[in-house]
Amino acid sequence: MMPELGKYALSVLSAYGATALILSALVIYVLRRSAVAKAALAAQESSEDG
Amino acid sequence: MLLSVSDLSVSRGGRVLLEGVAFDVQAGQAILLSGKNGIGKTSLLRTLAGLQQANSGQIDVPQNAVVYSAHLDGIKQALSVVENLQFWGAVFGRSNLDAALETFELGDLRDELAGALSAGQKRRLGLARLLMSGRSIWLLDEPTVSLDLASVSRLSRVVSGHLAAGGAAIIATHATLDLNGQEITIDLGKFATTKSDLAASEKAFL
Amino acid sequence: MSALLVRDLKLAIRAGGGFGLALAFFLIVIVLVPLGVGPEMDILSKIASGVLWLGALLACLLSLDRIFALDHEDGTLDLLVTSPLPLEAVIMTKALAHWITTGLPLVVVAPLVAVLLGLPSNGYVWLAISLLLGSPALSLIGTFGAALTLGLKRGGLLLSVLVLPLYIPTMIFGSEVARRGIEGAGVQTPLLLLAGISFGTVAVLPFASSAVLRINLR
Amino acid sequence: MMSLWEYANPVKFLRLSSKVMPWAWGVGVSCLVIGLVWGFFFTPDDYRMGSTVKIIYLHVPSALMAINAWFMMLVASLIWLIRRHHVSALAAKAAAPVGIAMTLIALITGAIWGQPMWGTWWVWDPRLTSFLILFLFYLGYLALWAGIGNPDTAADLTSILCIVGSVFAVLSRYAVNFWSQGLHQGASLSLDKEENVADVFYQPLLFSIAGFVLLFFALVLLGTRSEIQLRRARALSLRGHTK
Repeated sequence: MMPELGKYALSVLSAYGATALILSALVIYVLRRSAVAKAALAAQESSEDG
Repeated sequence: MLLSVSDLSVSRGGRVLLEGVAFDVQAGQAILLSGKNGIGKTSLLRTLAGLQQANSGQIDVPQNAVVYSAHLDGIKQALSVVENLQFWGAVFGRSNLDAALETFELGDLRDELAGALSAGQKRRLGLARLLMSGRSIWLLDEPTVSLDLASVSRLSRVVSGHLAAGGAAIIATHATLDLNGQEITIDLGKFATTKSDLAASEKAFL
Repeated sequence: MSALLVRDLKLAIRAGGGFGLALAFFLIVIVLVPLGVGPEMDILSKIASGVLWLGALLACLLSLDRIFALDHEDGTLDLLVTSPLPLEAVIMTKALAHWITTGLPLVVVAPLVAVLLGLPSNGYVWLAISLLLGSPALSLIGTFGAALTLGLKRGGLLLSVLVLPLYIPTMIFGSEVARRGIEGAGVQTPLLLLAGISFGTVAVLPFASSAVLRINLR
Repeated sequence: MMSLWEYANPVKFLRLSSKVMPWAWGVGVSCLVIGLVWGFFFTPDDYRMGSTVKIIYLHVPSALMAINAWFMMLVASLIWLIRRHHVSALAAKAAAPVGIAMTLIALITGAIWGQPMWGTWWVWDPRLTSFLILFLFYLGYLALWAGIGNPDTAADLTSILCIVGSVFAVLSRYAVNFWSQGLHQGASLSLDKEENVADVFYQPLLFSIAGFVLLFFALVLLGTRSEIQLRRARALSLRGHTK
């Protein structure tokens, strides 16, 4: 299943690995920021009706 | 009629402080703005001076008619009294240096470094700058701060002189200034917003 | 405006004005390079023009965040904005004052200090010319950065992070003029581009800076 | 018909963007997966570059997005300064982290890709250097956003910085080309692959580009929503306190 990467295997895999790392860090950052924003808004809106 | 304000609303930090502010200023007249701290006196003066955009409303004032004097006097400590005044004279294209020095009794301090002056003397130097500007409408923000009684009465005399010469003044102050009847006191309390109104830019998010 | 220029120059020269600081910094940076890179003259002379340009650039940067801060702290800036002087002219004058107190002296001092790095003989004149043509851009871009970071807590550091990337074209063309001057190659292209950037910034940046100042003083 | 500017109203934008979000994520991720899996597993090696050609599916899309993200921020900044639409200012703020991540990916994959040819992990090749410079511009932009408290002032100043910065970014791009000629060794391996990409590599590349674009769109959409929600919370607290 794994394609024969030859002598450049390390380069190709490290490129894909680094990209996966950065992309997941980015997605986590954006998701966490969204959660914080939702929580802040919910807190304000609940104290608003409270 | 030198300056007229109609239906002006002033905001600070996203919140509207004053609303529906309206008054006119005739030549020879002074407006004393009173009201508790933080009600918006400084914000109103800064809006009139053009440093800050009004939330809404209208200010009719001729071009280059206003001179603004804030809490901080804009004095360079490393320059002498004369050099400070000469600079502002050059900026406003005026040269009545001696008149300003003499009015505020700074004559004997003329070559003193501004840094060496007392708070009261610095204040007088800051106010002397107004005379150098030759502008008709004075906007004064708490001018009597750190002035002793003698200086306050001198300030009153100077402002009265300015009014008599056809000028006008809008002064935010807690002290009572005797401008021999030329002054009208406006309590900003009646313009203060009771309900918590937000500036336009913040309201977009509600 | 001339009154403002005279005042700024007077303030810079007077005690605590910090007139000589940028030059002292420049000298120190240049002295540090051989201590870091090693004393071999053939290496030093190869990197001399680039290092001298970098040192001049950092020296300009150093003296920038005081350009508005002093006037902001004592209220002069508010009064200047409400004075008859157009704000763009105030900014141009401030940049000119910075250029006279920092840019010009560097044009004179850099060739002298270049001896420490063994700059090849025909490089001196080109180094001076490139600095002369490039330093106005350094002052104006720096003034723009100083306006952006007016009144911010960590303004000085933020100023460097904002301004240094904007310095890249000027530095590349400036040190290229010096390097080609040394090799005797044609300096015309980088020289024209360097001058072009400088004149472009002189013409346009004061407007951006005054818009920024008005926003910051709101 | 709801004109485009209707979406500029933050609250309306929140409602509408919630409908678009699932599609953006769904289609984006699937395109990305298809592109990468197809490119990684089902394409032959290149006769010159061997298997490192597979890095093309990361480097080209990320490089594309790094530049277009800044361009999008420039347009959003102009819209904010001219039309005072909060959504565009906040969209620019949300796009910056995604842009800087894409620049980083482009840098790293570019360096790794060139490594076998150059024998070292970094070479001051004009294209890689201009991405490094773009990275610095992103840093400055994000630093300015973080440095200013008042949101409206921050939006104004970062917009002006973005406009001025764009001019200098273009100047730097040209200067870097000029500077590398100066080194008298031509750009050894120029990394713009579009022209000589054989057909078999091209289809998966299209998929992964589509994947990256939609991923960027989804992340910016989510980011903008968060910024609007934070601003709404701030406005509510401003109003709340004065009651």
